[in-house]
Amino acid sequence: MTDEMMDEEGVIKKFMFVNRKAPYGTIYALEGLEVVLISAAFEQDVSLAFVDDGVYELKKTQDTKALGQKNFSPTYRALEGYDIEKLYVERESMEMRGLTEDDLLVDVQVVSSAEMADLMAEQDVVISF
Amino acid sequence: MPMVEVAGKSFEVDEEGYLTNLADWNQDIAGYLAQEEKVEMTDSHWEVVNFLREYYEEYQIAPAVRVLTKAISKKLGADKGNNKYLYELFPYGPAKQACKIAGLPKPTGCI
Amino acid sequence: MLHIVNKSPFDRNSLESCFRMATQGSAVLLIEDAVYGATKGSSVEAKVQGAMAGLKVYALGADLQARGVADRVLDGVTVVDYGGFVDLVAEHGNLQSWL
Amino acid sequence: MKIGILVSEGPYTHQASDTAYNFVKAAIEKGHEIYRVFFYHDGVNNATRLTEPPRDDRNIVNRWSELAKQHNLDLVVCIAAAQRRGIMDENEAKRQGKNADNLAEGFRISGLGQLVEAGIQCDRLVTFGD
Repeated sequence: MTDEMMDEEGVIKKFMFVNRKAPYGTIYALEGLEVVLISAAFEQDVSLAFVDDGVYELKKTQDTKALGQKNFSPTYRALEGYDIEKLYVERESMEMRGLTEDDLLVDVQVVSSAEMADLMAEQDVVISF
Repeated sequence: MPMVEVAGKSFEVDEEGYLTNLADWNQDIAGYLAQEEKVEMTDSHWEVVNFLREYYEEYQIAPAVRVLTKAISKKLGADKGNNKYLYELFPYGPAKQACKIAGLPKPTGCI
Repeated sequence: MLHIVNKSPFDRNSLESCFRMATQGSAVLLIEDAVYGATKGSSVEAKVQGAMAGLKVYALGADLQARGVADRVLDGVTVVDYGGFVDLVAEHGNLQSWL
Repeated sequence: MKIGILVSEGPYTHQASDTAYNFVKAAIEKGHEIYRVFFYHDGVNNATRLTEPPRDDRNIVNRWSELAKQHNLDLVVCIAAAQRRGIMDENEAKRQGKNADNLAEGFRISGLGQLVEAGIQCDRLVTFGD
């Protein structure tokens, strides 16, 4: 949290953050989420894609106590308050991992690979973690 | 790192006076941190500090100011969920001062 | 759209995911370890050949040469240098790196 | 064309920093403007001046510093990622009560907003990582 806000008046671009890494094993999911939170201050058209191991970021009942790492999964539930409401999960990635929508800790839109491809293609900026 | 003793309990703060170990926090320590910031704690201050702690507890982050005002507005009313009100309570900014008093992690200055 | 892949297809699923989520007519540039995917006679050859029906595939020459595989590039794959990489970025409206 | 660069892996372990460097050089040669190079994740390790590779190897850090000097590049290191990994400029070291700093010449430390801003300002944002 900072006291300063920065706006780029007038410019609204479509930003997509593509999450492809599982949490805890590497830092990408956590530091990726930090970028997403900061991006909210710029009032852009932000969407999040969860594909491949990225869908594991949204798995319910994460408990990191024995790991000695911070459990940052509750932060995904804060995204709504940051007006980041476009969360897309690729169905194929989810099913490949034996997960269903009920396993996820936030409301998402489950889309096919083809739909995800179209969503990605229509972005101005795609940043991948 | 400097050690401070408040009400018989000693705890560590960093160079800028932020609580080092978030689990140490209690009301007495909050009172001390507020004093260091020259903030006189009233019920209105406590309301914001407690709100921040609840927010952190639930989401594991300190909210951006914009998000904080919106969330406070929703919970405590629009007369409190605005920058003017929060800056009156915490003249050097709710992010810096209220978070510090609430014992939340030091903002990394990310923007 | 330009998709950039930098992982060996024998190690990670980046290339596979890229193929799954690239729209018809997109360009795919293989760099770093991903250039192994552009070589003849491998177990992914058929998959890459199949993808080339709908996608334009490029590979970075410097990475092919460094790895000793510049002489076995799949037919249909266009080899580019760093300048060509820059041109591809400029020609396509947006891009995604499959890290 | 205005191009922004994101480097998200450390030097030497991964090729990402090399590819990014070669790309930036080629883009400048072609007359494009490199608006900013942003270093994130382990990419912040591109900015430590304590790097000392063997003499017969490239010095990735110095290479960035020199390119920045030649072409007035804006090399930005994410402060949060840098703090985690022990990359500090003089001010930050003072603020954090550390007795050393290690930011190489030509780099500056700033916030993540600089990455988002590069995304907004640039025609293209190219990511190099692992």
